[in-house]
Amino acid sequence: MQLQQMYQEIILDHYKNPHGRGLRAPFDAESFQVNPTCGDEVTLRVHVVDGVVEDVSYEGQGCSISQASTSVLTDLVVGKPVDEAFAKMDAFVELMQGRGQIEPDEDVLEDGIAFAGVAKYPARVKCALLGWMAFKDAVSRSAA
Amino acid sequence: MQLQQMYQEIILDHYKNPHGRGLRAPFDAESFQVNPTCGDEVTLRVHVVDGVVEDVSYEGQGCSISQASTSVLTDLVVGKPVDEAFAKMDAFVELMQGRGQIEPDEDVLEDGIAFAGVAKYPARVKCALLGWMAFKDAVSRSAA
Amino acid sequence: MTTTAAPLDVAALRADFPILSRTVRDGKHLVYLDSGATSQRPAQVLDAERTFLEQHNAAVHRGAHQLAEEATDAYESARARIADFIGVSFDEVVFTKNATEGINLVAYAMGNAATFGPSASRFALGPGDEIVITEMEHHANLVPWQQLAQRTGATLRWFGVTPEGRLDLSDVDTLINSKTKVVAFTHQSNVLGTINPVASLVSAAQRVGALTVLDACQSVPHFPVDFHALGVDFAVFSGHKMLGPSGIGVLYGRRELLETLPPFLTGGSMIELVKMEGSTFAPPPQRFEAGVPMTSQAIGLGAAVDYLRVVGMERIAAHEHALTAAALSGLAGISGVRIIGPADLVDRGGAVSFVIDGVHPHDAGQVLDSLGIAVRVGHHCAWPLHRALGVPASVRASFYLYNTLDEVDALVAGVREAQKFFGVA
Amino acid sequence: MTTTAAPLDVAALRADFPILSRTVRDGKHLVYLDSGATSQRPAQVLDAERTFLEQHNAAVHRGAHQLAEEATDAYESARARIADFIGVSFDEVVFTKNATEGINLVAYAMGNAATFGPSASRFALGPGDEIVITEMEHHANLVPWQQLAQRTGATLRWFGVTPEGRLDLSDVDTLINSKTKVVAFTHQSNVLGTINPVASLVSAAQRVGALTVLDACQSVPHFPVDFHALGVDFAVFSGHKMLGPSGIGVLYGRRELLETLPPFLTGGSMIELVKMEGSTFAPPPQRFEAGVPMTSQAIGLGAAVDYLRVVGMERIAAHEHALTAAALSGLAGISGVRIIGPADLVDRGGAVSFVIDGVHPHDAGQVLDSLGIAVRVGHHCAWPLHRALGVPASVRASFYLYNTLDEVDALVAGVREAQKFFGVA
Ligand SMILES: Cc1ncc(COP(=O)(O)O)c(C=O)c1O
Ligand SMILES: Cc1ncc(COP(=O)(O)O)c(C=O)c1O
Repeated sequence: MQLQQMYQEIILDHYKNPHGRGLRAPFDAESFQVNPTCGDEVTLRVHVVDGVVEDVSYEGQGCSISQASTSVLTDLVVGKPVDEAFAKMDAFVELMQGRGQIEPDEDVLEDGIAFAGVAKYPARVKCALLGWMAFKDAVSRSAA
Repeated sequence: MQLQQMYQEIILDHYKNPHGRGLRAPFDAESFQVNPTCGDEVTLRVHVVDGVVEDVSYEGQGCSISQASTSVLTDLVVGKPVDEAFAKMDAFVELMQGRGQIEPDEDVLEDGIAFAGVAKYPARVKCALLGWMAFKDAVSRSAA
Repeated sequence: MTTTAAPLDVAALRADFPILSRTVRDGKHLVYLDSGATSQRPAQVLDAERTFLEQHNAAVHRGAHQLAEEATDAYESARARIADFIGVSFDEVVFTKNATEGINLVAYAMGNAATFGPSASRFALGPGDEIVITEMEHHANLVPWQQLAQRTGATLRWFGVTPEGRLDLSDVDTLINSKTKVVAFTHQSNVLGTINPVASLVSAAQRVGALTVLDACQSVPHFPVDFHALGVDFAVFSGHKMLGPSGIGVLYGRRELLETLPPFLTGGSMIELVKMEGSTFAPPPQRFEAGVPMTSQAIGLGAAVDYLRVVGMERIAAHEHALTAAALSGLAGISGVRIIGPADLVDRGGAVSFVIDGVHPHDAGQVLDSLGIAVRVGHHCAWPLHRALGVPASVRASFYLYNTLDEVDALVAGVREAQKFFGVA
Repeated sequence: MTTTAAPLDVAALRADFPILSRTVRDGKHLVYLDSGATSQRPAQVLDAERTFLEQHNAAVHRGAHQLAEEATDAYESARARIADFIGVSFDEVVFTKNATEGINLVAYAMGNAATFGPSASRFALGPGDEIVITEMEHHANLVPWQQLAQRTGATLRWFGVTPEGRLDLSDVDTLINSKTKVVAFTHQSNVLGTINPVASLVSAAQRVGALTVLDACQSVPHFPVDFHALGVDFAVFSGHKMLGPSGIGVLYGRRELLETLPPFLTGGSMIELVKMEGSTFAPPPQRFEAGVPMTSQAIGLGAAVDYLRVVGMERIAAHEHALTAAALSGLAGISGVRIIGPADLVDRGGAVSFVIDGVHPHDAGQVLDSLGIAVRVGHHCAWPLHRALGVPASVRASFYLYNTLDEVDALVAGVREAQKFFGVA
């Protein structure tokens, strides 16, 4: 059944037990992002020290895809240099915009590869990217 | 040929030799009317004495239909009580909006019956009515 | 609304709608429960447009050749039939591209009144004046008024919504007062299905001399509507929600009002006289139809209205009533499902929105989609309403003449499936 | 523009246009010379729309079910192909209902800038500011600017026209000055056929920091146009003049400008966040597409662009060039006929307008119509231009890819016939 392809176990696990959830201090910048078609929203904070993502904290409401992908995001970027975090972001965005034609690299995206099936549903791609857009925005504000 | 049906000799005669043309004094009211689709225009004056249309004078530019029908108008209404002139107008308007289905009454419309063929061409009906609209407007202003 | 009319032969009707026989998601039969967003089109409407384009197409109101005559006739005949369908006169029907444009037209024209001279003064508004809407409006009947308020300095006020999804009219006499210039509200909520009490809002507005604007997007397609009988000043609806083409909508305006309302879009065909120094404008409805219009779309909407009339609006309403009853009771039987909007059938149309504990609407929609069931998820362009009711989003099933009780059963079963999939049942 | 491309196989093309094989006025073959008003549609465009409606129709950008996905993909794919056709990026293409709406959009959005905050200040205008247009504009690119001037207190100024029907640019440096906020002009006159010098007007505007708005209604359908290469800030055109559906047009806007231009029509799908107290707006192009859009019409316009691309815009231009040459020389050969517009072929497209001594244009049109020849008569929505050239009205023949030299001959013969009928030859 197609549904299982989209909702991989990994996604449902992250949805039920999100990592890094909650808003924490200290932080350097915060970003609020919303998906205007469905009303999903996320508020996400980053704490960057010496070019390294020390912490990402967030809260918000949304579907399993948006919640799980933000949870995966924290796993992928916390403790990483900003460059590397952005490289992962680019890989994730590419995967999501690939309409299911792109083979994800598990070394780079870890649990993020579970979203490969979501890329086949254009209306859900925005869900998967919501937290990442907030991350990108927050980091660029923290640098400003 | 259809054309002859529309452009009756009577119409072409009035077009080439319009009756009552030129703007004259005395007059009680003047009306300017324009056909916005083609730019045809007419300025028409009425002189009403004791409820009788003493004079109608006009100038303007336009196609054979609009010019001829204004010429016919002067023949039909000058010297007539306003009531009777308006009855003729109603008969003419009815004829023109009848899509060629109405049998005109020569006793009422005289040369005006020549426009029966024009009624089959919706885009030209406005041409035929231009002078009449000016007449109606001018008389109502003269009464005000 | 009577429910005694002979029932629809839905199977026969469905044969007119080619898309309803397609399959989705690996061979699932399409169960289209998203007509509140846009309806499907019967072959009769598609054929009418195509015949026009293959035989009579020309620019309307602009040419004197035979095609132009035929095209103008077809276009104006459609206007007349549509006017008749909603109980108004043909020159009270203005074609717009959608209902959204219709509301913007009224809002902008009122904004233009300030610089349009004394004939338009009754439409002008400024600081101290008030615009009244409701919290259950679609964004289309909300944002244009916010913007008009922002441009003119007028104040926007609104009716709240009760937890049951009805308008809270308890403060009607303070909300609609001598400062009120316009009262804009929806006939039937696109989320809740609630049918609002038009008569009492119209009389409250009339008492203070305010204009009324009715959003009839979800009423005209679904039950008999007569704007003269309702007494509203303006009303809008969209063709695509009533079996007609996209890209066409209607603004109804009372004749006396359209006659003095300033123009909105300007350009060709809406003028009387144009000089470089200034222009004057044609009488309505032409004054409000600038440029080459939605020609074949008007013809298509005319055909849609013919189709609806033959089927019968009373019968359509009765049919949707039965579907709504089945959906409400089916969903009420599932624990963890909560209806957003009236739970009963009083003054209620066929939009059924709900939330499922533990399953986000987007996820529920995905499960339904995988079963071939097309519903809408999100805030349905009524974000403030969702906020007022304390839900970020909802799932909406919306019905039309071509839906069946089996499809309602499929929806109910699909919701249970979603609960199972997400482990909440 | 090159004229060396292989000629069109017009007979084969004509087979794609069902309407061209019909007869009018008692069995006369239709000679359709009114494409400047609206073009006819090939079966490919009709089929694309119908296939969409029979198989993929749904509300775009609103649903998560399969039909909604397919509809959104089809709609956005059309946008991308249309963008490519005019040399711009997909997010610089805004769908409007016609070109008229596109110009109104820019004019109203500029009007809205006054109350939209500092981000929009570059668009704001008021007393002391100037708007420059030309005397050869279609009403669609004239009245909206008059109205904007009236609403804001800005001053409208304009370029005159020479007796030959060219823009009189002798006072360009006084007309376009430091007070100028916007310069709006047509690419090709719909009456004269004149192609205006876009580059010099754009550079004059850029020197003073004024925005440029190009009316490309009569250029995009007829020859290759690249808005980035032209350097204009905004441009508009209509689908129905380029083999596409009625009810759809395009506004092109340079990305940096669309990003800060205030919205015009407001409602669903163009918002970011809506609260009762205020709203924020989506990025372009969505910001400018309120409500359910002209969905199937966008798909139809996409198919039209595909069709034009396969035929080749260079070849279409060359073909029309040949038809125009034949018409100009044919008409020049008739005494008593005067061409309105350039008599030569330099910077000139396929609209040929003329007057006949002693035969009013309306009457000439009627004679031509009785012969099956469809032309336009009147002022063609360019009334000030006609006044400037001293004629109340004119007859216009306008050509497109499906017209033939035989049809030009029929036109010329028809004009002689009209002279005979009215006794002036
Ligand atoms: C030069 C020009 N500008 C603007 C328009 C207006 O186009 P539309 O009526 O499709 O909005 C036209 C056509 O009528 C035109 O020829
Ligand atoms: C109640 C209501 N009002 C307004 C609209 C806007 O209609 P459209 O998008 O066709 O302009 C809709 C539909 O989307 C609606 O349901």
